[in-house]
Amino acid sequence: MDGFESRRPQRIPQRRPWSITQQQTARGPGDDPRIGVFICHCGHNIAGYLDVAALVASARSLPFVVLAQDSLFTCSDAGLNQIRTAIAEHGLNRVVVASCTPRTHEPLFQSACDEAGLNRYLFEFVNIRDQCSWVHMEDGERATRKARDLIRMGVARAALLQPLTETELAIQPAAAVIGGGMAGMTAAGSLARRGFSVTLIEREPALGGSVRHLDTLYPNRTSARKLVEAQVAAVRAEPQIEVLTSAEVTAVRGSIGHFELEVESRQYRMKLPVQAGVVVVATGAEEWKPAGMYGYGHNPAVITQQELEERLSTGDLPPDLRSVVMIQCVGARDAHHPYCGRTCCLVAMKNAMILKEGNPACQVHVLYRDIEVYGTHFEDYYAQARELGVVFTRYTPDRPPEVVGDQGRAGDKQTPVPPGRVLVYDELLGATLAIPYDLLVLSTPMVPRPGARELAQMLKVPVDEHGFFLEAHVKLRPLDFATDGIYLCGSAHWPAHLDEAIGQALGAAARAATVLSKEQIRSSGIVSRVEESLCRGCERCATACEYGAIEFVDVTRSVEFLHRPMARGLETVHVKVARVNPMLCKGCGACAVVCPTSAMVASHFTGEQVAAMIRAALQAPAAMGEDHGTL
Amino acid sequence: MNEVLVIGAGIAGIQAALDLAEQGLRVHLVERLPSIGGRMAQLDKTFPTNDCSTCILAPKMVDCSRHPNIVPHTYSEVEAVEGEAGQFDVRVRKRARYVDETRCTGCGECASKCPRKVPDAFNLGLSQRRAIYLYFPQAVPMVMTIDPEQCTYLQRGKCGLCAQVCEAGAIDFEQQDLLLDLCVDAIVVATGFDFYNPAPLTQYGYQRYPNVITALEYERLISASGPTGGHLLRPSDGQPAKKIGFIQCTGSRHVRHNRYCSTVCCVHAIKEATLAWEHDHDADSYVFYTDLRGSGKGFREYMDRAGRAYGVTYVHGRVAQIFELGPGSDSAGETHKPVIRYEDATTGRVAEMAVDLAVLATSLVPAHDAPLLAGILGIDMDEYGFVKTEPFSPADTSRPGIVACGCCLGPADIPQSVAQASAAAARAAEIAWELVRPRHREKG
Amino acid sequence: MEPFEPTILTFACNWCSYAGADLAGVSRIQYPPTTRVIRVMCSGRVSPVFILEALRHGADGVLVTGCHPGDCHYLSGNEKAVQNVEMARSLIQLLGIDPGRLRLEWISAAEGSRFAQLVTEFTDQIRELGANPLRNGHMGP
Amino acid sequence: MNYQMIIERTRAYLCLDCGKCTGSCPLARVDLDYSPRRIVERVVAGEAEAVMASPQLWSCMTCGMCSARCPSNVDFARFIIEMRAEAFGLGERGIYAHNGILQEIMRIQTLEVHQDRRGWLTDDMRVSEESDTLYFVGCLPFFDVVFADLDVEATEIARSAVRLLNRAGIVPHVSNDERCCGADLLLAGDVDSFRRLAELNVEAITRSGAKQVVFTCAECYNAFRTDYPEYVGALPFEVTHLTELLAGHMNSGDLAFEPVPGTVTYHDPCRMARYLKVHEPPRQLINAVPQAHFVEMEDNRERSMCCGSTAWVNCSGCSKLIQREKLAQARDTGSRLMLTTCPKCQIHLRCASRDLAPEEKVRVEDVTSWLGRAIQG
Repeated sequence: MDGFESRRPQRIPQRRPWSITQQQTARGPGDDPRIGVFICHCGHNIAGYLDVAALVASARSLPFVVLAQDSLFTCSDAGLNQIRTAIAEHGLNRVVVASCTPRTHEPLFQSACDEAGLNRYLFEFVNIRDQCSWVHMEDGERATRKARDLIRMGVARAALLQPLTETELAIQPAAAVIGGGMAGMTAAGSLARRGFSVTLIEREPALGGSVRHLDTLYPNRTSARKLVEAQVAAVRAEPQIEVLTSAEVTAVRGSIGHFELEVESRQYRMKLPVQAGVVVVATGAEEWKPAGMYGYGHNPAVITQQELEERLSTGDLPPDLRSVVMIQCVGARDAHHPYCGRTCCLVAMKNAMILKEGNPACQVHVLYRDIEVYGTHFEDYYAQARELGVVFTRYTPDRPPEVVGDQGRAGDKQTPVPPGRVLVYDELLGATLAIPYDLLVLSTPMVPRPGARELAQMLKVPVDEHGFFLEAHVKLRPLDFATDGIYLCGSAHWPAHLDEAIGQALGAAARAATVLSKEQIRSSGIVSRVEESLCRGCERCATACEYGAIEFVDVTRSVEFLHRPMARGLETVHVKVARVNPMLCKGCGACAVVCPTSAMVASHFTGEQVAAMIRAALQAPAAMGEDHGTL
Repeated sequence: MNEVLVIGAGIAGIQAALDLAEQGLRVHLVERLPSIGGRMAQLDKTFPTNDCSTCILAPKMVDCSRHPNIVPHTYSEVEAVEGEAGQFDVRVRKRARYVDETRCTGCGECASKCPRKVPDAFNLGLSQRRAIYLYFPQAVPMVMTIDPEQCTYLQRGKCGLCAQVCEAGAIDFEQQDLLLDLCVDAIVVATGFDFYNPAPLTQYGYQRYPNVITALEYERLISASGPTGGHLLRPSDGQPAKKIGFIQCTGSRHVRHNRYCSTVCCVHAIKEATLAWEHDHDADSYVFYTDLRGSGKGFREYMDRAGRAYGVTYVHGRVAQIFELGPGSDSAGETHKPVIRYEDATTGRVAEMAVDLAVLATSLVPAHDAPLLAGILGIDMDEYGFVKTEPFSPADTSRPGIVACGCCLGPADIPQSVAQASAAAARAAEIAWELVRPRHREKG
Repeated sequence: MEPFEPTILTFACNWCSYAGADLAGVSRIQYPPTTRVIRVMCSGRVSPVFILEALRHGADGVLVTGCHPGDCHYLSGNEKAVQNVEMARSLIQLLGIDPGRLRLEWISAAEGSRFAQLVTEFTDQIRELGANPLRNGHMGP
Repeated sequence: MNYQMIIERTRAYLCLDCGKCTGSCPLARVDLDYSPRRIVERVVAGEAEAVMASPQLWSCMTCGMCSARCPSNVDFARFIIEMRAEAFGLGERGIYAHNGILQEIMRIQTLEVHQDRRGWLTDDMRVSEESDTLYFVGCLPFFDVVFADLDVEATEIARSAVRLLNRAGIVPHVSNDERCCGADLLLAGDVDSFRRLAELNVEAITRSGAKQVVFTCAECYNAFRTDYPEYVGALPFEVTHLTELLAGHMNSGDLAFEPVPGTVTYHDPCRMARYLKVHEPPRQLINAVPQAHFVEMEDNRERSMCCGSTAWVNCSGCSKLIQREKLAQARDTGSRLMLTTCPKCQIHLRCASRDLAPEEKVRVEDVTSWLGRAIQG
């Protein structure tokens, strides 16, 4: 034996057998609720402040309560046994425990119900410790009165609880990865190594994405071409990966477990269906072109970093460059794009160092606002660049650099022209520098690829105000979309260094694998459901739903109608009704609030259940003929 | 079923464990402290959304503790690792809590009776706890721990009040450390970081001046669940702090301390300044920076907004020194007021600013026992003492089968750590899967 | 005569505010036993009807609590709560019920003391207003 | 309960099983399981409990088409209302639309409230507490809040009503003390709440000294004229619909309308069409507006089809089909503006129109607010 089980604590956290699928229990309520109430002393924690005997007596007098008991620790094995036994012996079909907080202990008691054959959603928790005995230690009498009200509320709700089903859905163990750059290839590779089949969809004729346009990569001057080639070879060699190049997603149907993508292949000149259980978005980003800024577009000596990169890789640069000026934050942190481009500082440093190493006599000036190199290695990289003699000059946005003279010195080697200069006010120096340039390189931020918005609409996932894909949660779900089954990595999310993009791609693969690893997934029972006959198809619920969990389907109804063609007798009309995908619904209940006809029901927190609690809370105890105990 | 060890249960370790467990792997989650949660549990809010840290972390902690595929080993440490990918033999020491985890309900009755008060490490010594304590209110597991160094009974055999009041009978003075032998396919290292102790930077007067505190101490002060109930009070006199100076790069980007950039401090300071404003709209904050760095998603907009609307002023210039207002100074009656001296870079002249509170953005440094753990795991560390990885292979350490994520790799913010954690989970799962795919693995 | 003891119905979202109320307990922060908490998954679930229903049945105050703006576990549920509570507020104003009996507050999972303080403060506020006049002559289901 | 009483009061025992009611019922056309005849027959046959437990009990819109056409003069609408009252006593409820918020608003008004409901009045309007004429506003201020998403412009009806009354030389009293008329509660089985509201209203109006009460809402008007006398006794004041009152002023010359060009049609609300049989006054007023081209719908006056939903219960996909039909009838007139005299018909039909394709949309407006624009120029 591996001793695994034996080492596990027995009570909290609550444990279930290793099998992830839990036992479904069919037993629901009978005709009439038979409620058992179990009141916990929690040692001194409750019993030390509240009159538990009085609580038991008053609970016993409540409607539908057939049993009320107390115990020293309801969460102990003895306490749980007491519940299990009582369910069997007294034919309980609802269980109420009054003790601590559902946030930590609800699953424990739900499991006890499960084990005794009672659907776990027929359990109701009443918090008389954290929100009662512990906060009213000085006034046991009023605290007991409050606890009695809370128990009455719990019992009132319990009487209306319904057994809920946790829907199971078989998962198609395949992934579709959209975007065949480094991120997409990495994600596809990881999923394939995990044993899942992957369709990798790339718009361009070749895999590799934006890294294909680069020369070398920081921080170690890896050849971009070699890295891409190696990755492409690995992807091509992986039998589990099907690569579709010159292919674009044109439609997406389905949801987690069963997506169907329609992919238009220019290669095969046809639309191919791609089936997948999950989708990974890795469509990348591209360099923004600063048309009209600093002479870009009409002055051939003004280029972008990516254009410099291409020239470096083709060797298409004059050998006698004497002065190169790089301007950072062109179109970033300004009215064009309010954000920082994240990668541009390092790109500039790397290219500056290459220029400097190739020709130490060449002056390289980097005009920056803030040097965005964070972490360990990048900061060193910055130091290296300074060491090599790259000059960093800070400018402020209210006095941006200015280009005078229309042409760089390298513009025409035969006939010298008056040199172009970049004027920059160095705030830290308190002076304006005039820096001659042969080549002016503009560092611009990455922007979303064209088509990103359309893809987002197809997938029904959001993009942010800049057009980058918007993750489910900025802090804790950076690689997920709010809609389950769709994941995100690389610069499609936000400009990323290659290292980061690769890490995110692996991460997105892991997130996707959490779904694909299961033969089936199980929803919570607490999901909204639709009473179809009441649904008017107005779509207010879908507007309220953040998770894309509600879709509308056409159903046909036979009607004796309609209007003009009176004599036609029975005819069929199409009406739109809402359907809730229990795999996507998170049970927040927002849809039920906006539904005009009560067609949408927020299970486990229905209007009736809440109303019953409200009434029970405010009911004068005397009116109920309830036993007051000693109060 | 294949098993994986995750070392460290901060947000990175928790995420890695959940991603692995959800892929059907069994996870042993080892945490040195009495509760999972890590550094994030000490934070009040998180940038750039000002999300309440506990609100978003606690559900993940609970998920972790309830997951049928995860066994948390809290108050435990890895002592030895042998073998290779697919067959690591790991020894874990589960330290004695002197409290039976299966009985304790975390009610705290014992702590209320315990006579021994000691500084509370979770609150960085800003408040006191007892010798028997809950690590923090939302601790998972919600069980008490006895500090053997401080417990009068364990030290001198007297007292035992806790055992007397515990109705669950959970106190066990006889409890011994437990040694667990695990066999795992892969190991995820997520041991996080420590904050640099700024004492060597004597020019900032940390610990000499009461109103010079670190950013993490500030975090506890402003946290609603912290020692002052979320009121930003000066340690010297308990008066509200109205003017706050944030001293960036305390120990970072400094060749004699830590030459790297600690990545999170700029936005972190701005968040703390924003919180000061949220608590008190009259509060003014000054952030003294070298470069104002914030290239993460939404960070720059966050910084700009703070500067525009939340009373935050950015001052370019690394602080040279902090003084205290002396007795003979202009503001009579004001004692312990830190005075920040810096070069006003726009004029090139030295300037001084008196503040109520000076907050040091101390570097993120490798965990103090990182070298020890590196030895146990047999993995290479980089020149800064963080776990070493190769470019473009961000999760893999030098030893096959061992992967890493979070701040043990170097300073990272929360979303980076979470993404890295998922990446490490992917690599660990690949390793475990590689072993079952050929289906020739022998029984161990 | 005993001083007027208000009854306050509190709706608390599962993720932040209910956790905040629990934290008040774990921290043993004392507050008046005037409130009865109804847990819902999200403050956005609190339909205006719940609020009116509570007032009709005699609640002296209704406190709706949720995650701070931007913190909602369900992304925008607390924004929906703002709209719903505003609708309820407009209606009770028309009905001549003092809008001071209804409050919407954000309480995070770390704000145990804030929960306690709010209940204390709201209790005092309701004591000022006196008992809900709808308590007199209640009828209907 | 002795269901025999209900059967007798509504003459249900005379049912010939002819099915004229079902054939006339707008609901039965879209809900093929619904048959007024069968409901009556089941109760007559002694299966009242089954009917009480059935959701169908709450689906009837009480539009009265069946009763109007029944060869035996069985009052089916009343039969349903009385059965609902019985079912209500047993704890049965219809499915409340809008989560029951309107029922809450109504029931709160049975209690000790001091409403503040006159915020819609503007300075140009003349009102007087001393007036002999009380304008009964009904739920309009509440509708503006509850149906903000539909932009129902409910209080615009009230503003127009006061302006029109002023123009006709009447300075009405608008009271904070009025309560909901309670009709929707009565129709949903809650007789006790209805009776209480009726008592409170009669008491408040009597106290105000008003001799005449004017309504813009067909439902309120019908409640006062038909139901109040039955439940709380003869009223010590006159009641009239604004359109009736204004139509009476037409010849006096103090009501002259500015031109409002365009084609309009008119939807007779069930209460006006079949309960009170007030057909002509709204039409006279519409026709008095220069350049307004009035076209009748195929089904008008006593044939007018219901707006699809009543009493804020059991609104459903079937309601929407009925509403779609109603809107289609309106489009057939060539008009894209359908006037009515019931603010609830306006809400229900606007709700349905909201979901139609742009080319199918029909604007639904109260005659009162439309006329209000005709006097403002």
